[in-house]
Amino acid sequence: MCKLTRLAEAIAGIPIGATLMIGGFMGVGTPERMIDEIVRQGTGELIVIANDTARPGVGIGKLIDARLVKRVVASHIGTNAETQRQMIAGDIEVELIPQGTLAERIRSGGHGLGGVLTATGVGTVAAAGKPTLEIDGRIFLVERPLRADFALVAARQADHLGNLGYALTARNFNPLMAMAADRVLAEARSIVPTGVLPPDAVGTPCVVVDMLIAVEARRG
Amino acid sequence: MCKLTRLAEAIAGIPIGATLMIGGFMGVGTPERMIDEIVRQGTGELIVIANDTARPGVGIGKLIDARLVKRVVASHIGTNAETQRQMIAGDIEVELIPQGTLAERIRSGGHGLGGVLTATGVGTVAAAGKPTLEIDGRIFLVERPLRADFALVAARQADHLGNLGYALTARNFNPLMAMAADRVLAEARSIVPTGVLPPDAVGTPCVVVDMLIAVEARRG
Amino acid sequence: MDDKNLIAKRVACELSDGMLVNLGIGLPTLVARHVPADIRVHFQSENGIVGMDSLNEHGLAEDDLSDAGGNPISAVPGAAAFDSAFSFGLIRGGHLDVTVLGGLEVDEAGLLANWMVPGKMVPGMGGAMDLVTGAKKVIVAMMHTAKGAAKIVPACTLPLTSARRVDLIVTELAVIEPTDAGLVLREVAPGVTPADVVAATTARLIVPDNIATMAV
Amino acid sequence: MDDKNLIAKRVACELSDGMLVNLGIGLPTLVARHVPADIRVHFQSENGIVGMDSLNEHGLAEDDLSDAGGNPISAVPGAAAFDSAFSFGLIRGGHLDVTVLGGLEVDEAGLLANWMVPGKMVPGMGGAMDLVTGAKKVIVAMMHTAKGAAKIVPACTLPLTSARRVDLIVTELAVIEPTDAGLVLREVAPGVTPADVVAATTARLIVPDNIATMAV
Repeated sequence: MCKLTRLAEAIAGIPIGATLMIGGFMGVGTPERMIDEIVRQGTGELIVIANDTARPGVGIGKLIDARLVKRVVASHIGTNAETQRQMIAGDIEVELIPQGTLAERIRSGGHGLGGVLTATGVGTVAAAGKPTLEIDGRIFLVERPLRADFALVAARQADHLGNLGYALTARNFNPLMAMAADRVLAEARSIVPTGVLPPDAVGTPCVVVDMLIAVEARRG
Repeated sequence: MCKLTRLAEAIAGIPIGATLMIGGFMGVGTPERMIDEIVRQGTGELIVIANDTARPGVGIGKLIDARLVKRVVASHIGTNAETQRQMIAGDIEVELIPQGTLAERIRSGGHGLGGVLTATGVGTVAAAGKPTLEIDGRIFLVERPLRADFALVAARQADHLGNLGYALTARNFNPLMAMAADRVLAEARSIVPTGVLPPDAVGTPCVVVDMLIAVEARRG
Repeated sequence: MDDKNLIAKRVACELSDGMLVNLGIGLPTLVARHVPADIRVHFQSENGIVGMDSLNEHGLAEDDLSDAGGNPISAVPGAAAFDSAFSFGLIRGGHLDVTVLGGLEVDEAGLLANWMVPGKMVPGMGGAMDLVTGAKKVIVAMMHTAKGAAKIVPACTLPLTSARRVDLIVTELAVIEPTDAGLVLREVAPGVTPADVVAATTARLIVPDNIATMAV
Repeated sequence: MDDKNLIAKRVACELSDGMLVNLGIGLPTLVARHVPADIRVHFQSENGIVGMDSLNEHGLAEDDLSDAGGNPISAVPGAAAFDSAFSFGLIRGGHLDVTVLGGLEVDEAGLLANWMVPGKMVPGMGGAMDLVTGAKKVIVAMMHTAKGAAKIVPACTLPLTSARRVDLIVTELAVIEPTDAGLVLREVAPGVTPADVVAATTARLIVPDNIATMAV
């Protein structure tokens, strides 16, 4: 089963209005090629679940610049004045979630758990409308699992089967999101033959990856 | 802060009746040197949280053989007839937990979550006495976090700071347990200078490891 | 072909290219031998690997690589290793296409009991409860009877593994599909009649007019 | 020494050998410069690393290694990288010894507001809510006032970061400890009197007889 897909074809499969999880943290570990192609194809009204919207012109910021996003679910948008501008203008809806809760809600969606019990946010506006549970005398919020139609993830290396290996802080939300979407699209800086990536270096096993974006030839 | 500790001294710090999480799966990835030393010191009435009790003479089975365990919390004991014998004789108490729930309860204890919401066990004897929560029309058990006084973990490699790197299926419960105990004792097949283990190969960061068992000299 | 390999071969027909599959210990492990050569199936061992393979050469056993029974295994190129929480995330999160497990009893509601016999055998559920609750497709692969006693029964007398109905039961006599209406006899083994299957089964079986012969 | 480095140097006195420490962006990052040479502190960046270091040489920036602000960093030998769920497991699970954060307001109950100004600035809480709720010790490092207005106030007017009381407030004027009884003035900066601190604070301050001078 070959998962290798041309960039344009992979992105063409994303409908207008789709919910996307996009890996990366301030543009580090973000699937830039897929984002550029979404901008090129102009797929709009997207719901984006991501840690942040980076900065204008960087990573997810490019989707914001192109006005392709109608709703953002993130832990912060403070580094992107354009996101804030569109939010204040009422053009984009923003839901803010504490970063650890966001990570755990995505993990929960990908791991088949009913949600997350966290003390983070108790007694703050982040608790508004959320059920709580008392366990051993301590109050926890019941935070729901998050899933998406598509996860767009970036890896340092992939192998021909679609196993993904991450590097340093470019890992961040990528392996969590790769578990939590109906379709998982991965791009990697390099694609190596199967067997080159040792089993302990695989951060996302190939079985959850649906499409691996083909590398453009540089030679010849 | 040097964490290197002689085996006998590290184990001498475990009091009678302590609750221990012990890594490994059927003896694979189990800290054998620490187990042998507990047997030598005869530290008894232990509560052991582990996936299984392996087989007589193997891994955690050695603690069972030596009658040092009063209570086992595990996902199965079917491979160890001695555990079953002691259980039937009323000498050892056994609590059985579905393997995925056990893993997640330990993770929850180590990650500061209030517990786990899982559908596993609903409608079975594993649900007895446990609260449930309905989320989106589906019933989940509320499973409590697990923690221990000590975690005894085994790694393939450690570095001088106490960072741990695991290999293949010897990983199993080790990195989860290393987060979920008041004191974490680690043994490794080899201890390498700091910097030899690359950041992406560290499964447990040194900051959660309290003691690293010294390697016995083989030369000289 | 012996009974157990017949069962395994029939189960293998349910697998297709790219699937993630978990085989329980005992009979289900035989399924790996019967996977058609033209498809690639990824076998998970719940102790922490996708891409497990059997170890056929002596002298290559590695202390840190084993199956869920603790026995040495090999790994295919492209295997991936991970901890127990992630392993059950694959199982619970809907990423596991097929789990094949043994059974002590399956009942008319399609419910499985396979982890304990009160007062006799209390091995523990291991990963079975997560596997049956979480896998996309649950196949029970077992001998049709145990010492002459039916294992496909009106209602399980043993503690259940899950409240989730299994998807297929494959025995040396038949292929049976649990449905909303009850247990439907889909196929019989070569040389076996529907009446033979009904006679070896205490559960009510729905016997359609057209019953195929197992393609094994 | 400028005000901000004075604050950072005083905060650094709270650190000891082997601690895991998370520094918020802005002023708190200065703390790393003032760690005594004879101790080793492990700095976490919540985007996924323990063992972060500042990158002081041009030409060594690596695309896949950054701090929580997205800026290139370096890593010390013995650093460890991990995903965001694990990173917040360290924070939420009680493994983080100290978090140092900036503040917009701290009140008499020791509660912190530092993530939004309704109608004006809605950057999002990022990791702040997890950090304040989960860290063993929470230190607020901030200028005592903002454009002349007190930041240590009777009750926060801005949305809270957590219901958990912070452990220490360090400003360019004073070190203040929130306690059950209220905010206690522990130290004043060199050349600053308790009366100066009280004058710059709208919260009620408990002023003991013996107040030390910051050892900076």
